[in-house]
Amino acid sequence: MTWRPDLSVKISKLMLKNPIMPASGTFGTEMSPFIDFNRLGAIVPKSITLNERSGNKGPRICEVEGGMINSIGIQSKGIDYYTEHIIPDFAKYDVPLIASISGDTIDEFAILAERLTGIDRVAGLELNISCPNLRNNGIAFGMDEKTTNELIRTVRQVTDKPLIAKLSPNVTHIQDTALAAEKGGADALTVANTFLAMAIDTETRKPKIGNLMGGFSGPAVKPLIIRLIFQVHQVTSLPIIGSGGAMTGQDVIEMILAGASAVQVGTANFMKPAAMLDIIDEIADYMMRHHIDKIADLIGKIDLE
Amino acid sequence: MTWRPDLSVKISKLMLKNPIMPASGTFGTEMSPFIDFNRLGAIVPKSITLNERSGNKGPRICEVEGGMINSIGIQSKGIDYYTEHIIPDFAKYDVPLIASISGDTIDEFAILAERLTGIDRVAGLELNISCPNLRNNGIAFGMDEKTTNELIRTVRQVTDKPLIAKLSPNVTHIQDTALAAEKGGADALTVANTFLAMAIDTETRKPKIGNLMGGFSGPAVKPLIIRLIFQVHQVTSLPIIGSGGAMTGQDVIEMILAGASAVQVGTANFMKPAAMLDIIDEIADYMMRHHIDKIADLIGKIDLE
Amino acid sequence: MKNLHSEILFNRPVNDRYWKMAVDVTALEESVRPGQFFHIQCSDDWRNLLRRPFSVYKFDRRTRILEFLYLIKGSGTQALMKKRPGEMLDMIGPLGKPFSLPAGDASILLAARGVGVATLHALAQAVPAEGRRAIAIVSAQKRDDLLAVDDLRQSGAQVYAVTDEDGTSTMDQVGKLAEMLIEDYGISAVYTCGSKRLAKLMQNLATIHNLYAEIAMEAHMACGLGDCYACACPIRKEKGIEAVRICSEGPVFPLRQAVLS
Amino acid sequence: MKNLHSEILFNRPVNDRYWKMAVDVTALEESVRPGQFFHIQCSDDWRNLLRRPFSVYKFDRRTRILEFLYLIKGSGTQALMKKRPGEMLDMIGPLGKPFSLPAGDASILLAARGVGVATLHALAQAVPAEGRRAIAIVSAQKRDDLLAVDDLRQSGAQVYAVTDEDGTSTMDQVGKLAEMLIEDYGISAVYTCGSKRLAKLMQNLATIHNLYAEIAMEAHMACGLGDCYACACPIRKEKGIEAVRICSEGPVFPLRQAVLS
Ligand SMILES: Cc1cc2nc3c(=O)[nH]c(=O)nc-3n(C[C@H](O)[C@H](O)[C@H](O)COP(=O)(O)OP(=O)(O)OC[C@H]3O[C@@H](n4cnc5c(N)ncnc54)[C@H](O)[C@@H]3O)c2cc1C
Ligand SMILES: Cc1cc2nc3c(=O)[nH]c(=O)nc-3n(C[C@H](O)[C@H](O)[C@H](O)COP(=O)(O)OP(=O)(O)OC[C@H]3O[C@@H](n4cnc5c(N)ncnc54)[C@H](O)[C@@H]3O)c2cc1C
Ligand SMILES: Cc1cc2nc3c(=O)[nH]c(=O)nc-3n(C[C@H](O)[C@H](O)[C@H](O)COP(=O)(O)O)c2cc1C
Ligand SMILES: Cc1cc2nc3c(=O)[nH]c(=O)nc-3n(C[C@H](O)[C@H](O)[C@H](O)COP(=O)(O)O)c2cc1C
Ligand code: FES
Ligand code: FES
Repeated sequence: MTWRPDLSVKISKLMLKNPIMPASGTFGTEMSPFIDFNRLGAIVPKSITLNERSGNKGPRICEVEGGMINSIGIQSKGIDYYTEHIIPDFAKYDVPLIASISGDTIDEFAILAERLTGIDRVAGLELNISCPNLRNNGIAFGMDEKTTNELIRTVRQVTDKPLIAKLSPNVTHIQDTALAAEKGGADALTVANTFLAMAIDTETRKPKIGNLMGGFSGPAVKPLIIRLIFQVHQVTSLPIIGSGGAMTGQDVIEMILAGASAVQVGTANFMKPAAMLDIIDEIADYMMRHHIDKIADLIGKIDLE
Repeated sequence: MTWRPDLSVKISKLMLKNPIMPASGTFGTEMSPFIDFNRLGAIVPKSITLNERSGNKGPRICEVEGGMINSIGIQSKGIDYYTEHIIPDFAKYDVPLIASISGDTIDEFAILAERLTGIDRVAGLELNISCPNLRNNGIAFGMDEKTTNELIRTVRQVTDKPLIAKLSPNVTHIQDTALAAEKGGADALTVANTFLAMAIDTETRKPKIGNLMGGFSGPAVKPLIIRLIFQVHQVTSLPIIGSGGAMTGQDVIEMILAGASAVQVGTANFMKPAAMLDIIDEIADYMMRHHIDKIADLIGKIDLE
Repeated sequence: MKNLHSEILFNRPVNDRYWKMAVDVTALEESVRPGQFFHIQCSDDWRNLLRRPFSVYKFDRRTRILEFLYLIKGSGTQALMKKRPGEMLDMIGPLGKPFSLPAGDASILLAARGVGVATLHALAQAVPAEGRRAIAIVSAQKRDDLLAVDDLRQSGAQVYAVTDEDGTSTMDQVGKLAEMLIEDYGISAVYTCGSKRLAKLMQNLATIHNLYAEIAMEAHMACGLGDCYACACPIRKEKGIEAVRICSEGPVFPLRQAVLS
Repeated sequence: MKNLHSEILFNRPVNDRYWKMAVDVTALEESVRPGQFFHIQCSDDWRNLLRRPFSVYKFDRRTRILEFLYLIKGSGTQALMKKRPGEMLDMIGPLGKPFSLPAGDASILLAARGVGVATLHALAQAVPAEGRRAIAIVSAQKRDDLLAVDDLRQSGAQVYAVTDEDGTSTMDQVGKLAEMLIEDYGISAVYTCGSKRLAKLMQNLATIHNLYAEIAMEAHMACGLGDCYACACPIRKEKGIEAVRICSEGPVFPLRQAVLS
């Protein structure tokens, strides 16, 4: 009668009660009046940097058809504040906490990873290697296989926490960076960060983003992300976390069929603060309608005849 | 009183009465009941191949949020039919005809270019180097700088017609392929072809495109195309033809501000067969409202302070 | 062929899955023929960017009122359902090649399944004026889905309704029924739409009984005009199998040309 | 703070660029204070994915009717304009830090330009209950845009309207007018919204006259809650200039902290 489908999935050593987690940068404690955090598969707070950063100049976001462009610039209070305030804030929830870390150099990533490894409440690390960095002329680490490999290898040496590499979609062959991350020791891959994009206000002729370019997210990018997830799933058996354009339970199912084991929800949170809970319910409905017992059985199960 | 702004632009040796032309594959003679072809800046028929090709299996298109995915597979009757029927069909219009050519090998491109060079009515050639080819494991010529350079260099040797290279957007650094095309002898660049994408029907679990993946076009891709046009415009002084997501006159102005000299309209034709004429009118309205005499003065004029 | 903005006269449910809509097409000079379709903008939301093709269900030459019968399938038809009388419908048409009738005044057989009946209804409606009679086999999953049966009868057609629910719609049963009708009514032509299995059956019967036969085909469309080759499907031609455009070379094809496997 | 689906009571033009909308917020238990805003889903079209922030224009504690005054600017407000009474408005709020008043019962000065008056009107409406009086300088390009002047007067405010059209709105003139009002009415606090130049002027006057002063700021927002840092703008703090979130740390800030260059 009250049979409920099994939504649990495994990402490396992490057991998630369902595949839904927030995308880094789109989620925080201020959402607690709208959503019971205990119902989520995991919690991913905003990316943290070693030192305090004030972020980019405004406008930091603009709306485009079917999505938005952001260039927040990882405004952050630094790792001390993070370990003293952010982690304890989330510690009360019975949900694995995945810390997203970001840095301008490989060393910064390693220092952050080392510091967070000492903290029990941190269940895993997501490496945001897909945002522009200072060292390499504005090019993200994740746009180059060698750098990706070196970065993950370095971080791998200082931590035994599950390492999730968040890949950049702005590449010719994502398979190459995916394999570079795998060889470097990543335990899972997030596919992917935002797409580099730009918009111009035709009335003022000024860029709509203060920082000129930014990352494109929202429903418009989903067909690109489905393709990227599928391509990555074909070359590696690492678990994949889909990220980009998930607005409904159906979008999540599509990502899972393409090869994702879990899915991050970002832009949808801005439209509807309770979006993640609705999505979890829609997944369960879909499973019941299709008589699917375990969501894990659907991973990569696109029917190619 | 009846002052009309000057919409003319130059693409290499081609003088266009306005910046609007159809995107290859989305336009044909069947649109003539809806649109006066003489009002267009140029005409670009569907890409032609050397031999007859039957195209890909269906479904060849699917709708996605804010756009569509297509995988037509360049169904074509071959070059003989093209020179005997398609070119004469368009010859009656007083508009430069740009022939889009496509091939599986560099030689095929060269043979096609040579044959079309003998035809006066062909004003220029657009090289569709951005569709997957057989030689290189499904990778488009335009995804690799060396191949791009070699292809254009080879074609350049057999023709003196203006050569327009249609770049692939599915690359890490479009600047590299743009420069490779320029060095190969291209006279202009189309930025860009469609984005590799995929969609899955969650009810049947089957891919929505018979050929699994296809090219993503429509309003959703505009923020990516604006960024690509801007990046290409920064590294080369070759004229750029924007292609991707132009639905309104405002979209065209945005592309021109980013660096485009002309703009191709594709998906919009399917929504509104007279879309290109409406767009031309909207451009003129914008210019009058902003007291802009010549559209050419706006090219690349984004205000970066 | 025109891009029309036609006033919606009514738009109402037929049952819980099907709707009927009527529009005023006085702005259209040309005739609208059975088998043709209109390419319709269901909403201006960019979730439904592309137009959707819908067959002529009914056309009144005198009042120039055009009707569609449509199945609520996805986001486009869900949006269509929300249109109110008095609103304008953006549509391109009439498009495509219509059905044709062989010479003579013999009766014709229509074999439709599901919403395929929408296309064939227009034909049933047209034949009495040619002094002929239409006999229709209408197949559906459930009795509730037996669409247009009353409309068909009103147009003078003789209707045989079969359903999965009643266990009367197996290919075996429909084959026997059709054989009987072909003989009893001296059928000279068969028309089919809406099911591959049904089409295969009719293809066989048409060969055996040497009947003129046509099929109305479906494919996802972009332009609807013949320019983009989005809708191309395999069809058996003299030279072998070719990919032809359903929108402009069809949607109606000789049934023997249909590739049904 | 709640995600409400509130019934629209009316939605009508004030002039050709501005509209007023009222919604029923009986579902909301908490109080709604001047300076706060609601984050509103203008349509479910994916051309307007993000919510838009609108200030409380008027709030009736008894009837729990909430009003907004809004400028038709782009696609979001164009969609908002099309909503009909009886439809539901999806909004999150009340959000943000409200205005605060210094102790005492001295009059306060409001200096607004354009739609900035929407935010300050809520304050004008609230002060009489505190036994104070609001004096308002309302600046606009054209006389037709002099918004809310009647509403302000009805709320008991003394209104000075200036326009570019009349040549009465230069910073020089407004400065002199404000100086006069500050002295004549014994103003203890200034509130401003809608123009950087006006804010700068008030910043100077507040320093000179040692007045309590606040500004309501604007920024593009995504979450509206304080989670995403989309809306962060530079603000002068003790330690120097910091990027603070307009949505949750503002939109109301001490005027001296505003970075106005
Ligand atoms: C020539 C022709 C005549 C038709 N006549 C009728 C009719 O009279 N009544 C009726 O109910 N249906 C008819 N159809 C099918 C109708 O076009 C689809 O049911 C409709 O497009 C579904 O749109 P949707 O957004 O509701 O569904 P979705 O499944 O959400 O559509 C997604 C996309 O797929 C396309 N698509 C989905 N199914 C079909 C289909 N069967 N054929 C073509 N494109 C499809 C849609 O156009 C859209 O682009 C006809 C199809 C063709 C080709
Ligand atoms: C705290 C606050 C209170 C506000 N109160 C009011 C009010 O009471 N009445 C009123 O008319 N306007 C108010 N605004 C401005 C209002 O939010 C914008 O005019 C509105 O978002 C424009 O949306 P649009 O789609 O019509 O315009 P577009 O220019 O098409 O909007 C495009 C995008 O830019 C954003 N945007 C554009 N202008 C602004 C702006 N000034 N502030 C923030 N985001 C903007 C939009 O939200 C949208 O995401 C307020 C803004 C803030 C920050
Ligand atoms: C406002 C905003 C801020 C973001 N900040 C971060 C960040 O700090 N670190 C990160 O790895 N990704 C960041 N992202 C990317 C998201 O985590 C996510 O990968 C992306 O938005 C795609 O998912 P969506 O389409 O569901 O939004 C941000 C995205 C947005 C919209
Ligand atoms: C149905 C369809 C067919 C296309 N065929 C071709 C083609 O044959 N050759 C080519 O170079 N580009 C082709 N394209 C790409 C378009 O020319 C254009 O670059 C792309 O659609 C982006 O523009 P849009 O967003 O305005 O549609 C095709 C696009 C579509 C939608
Ligand atoms: S839909 Fe374009 S050719 Fe048929
Ligand atoms: S809008 Fe998200 S923090 Fe202010």
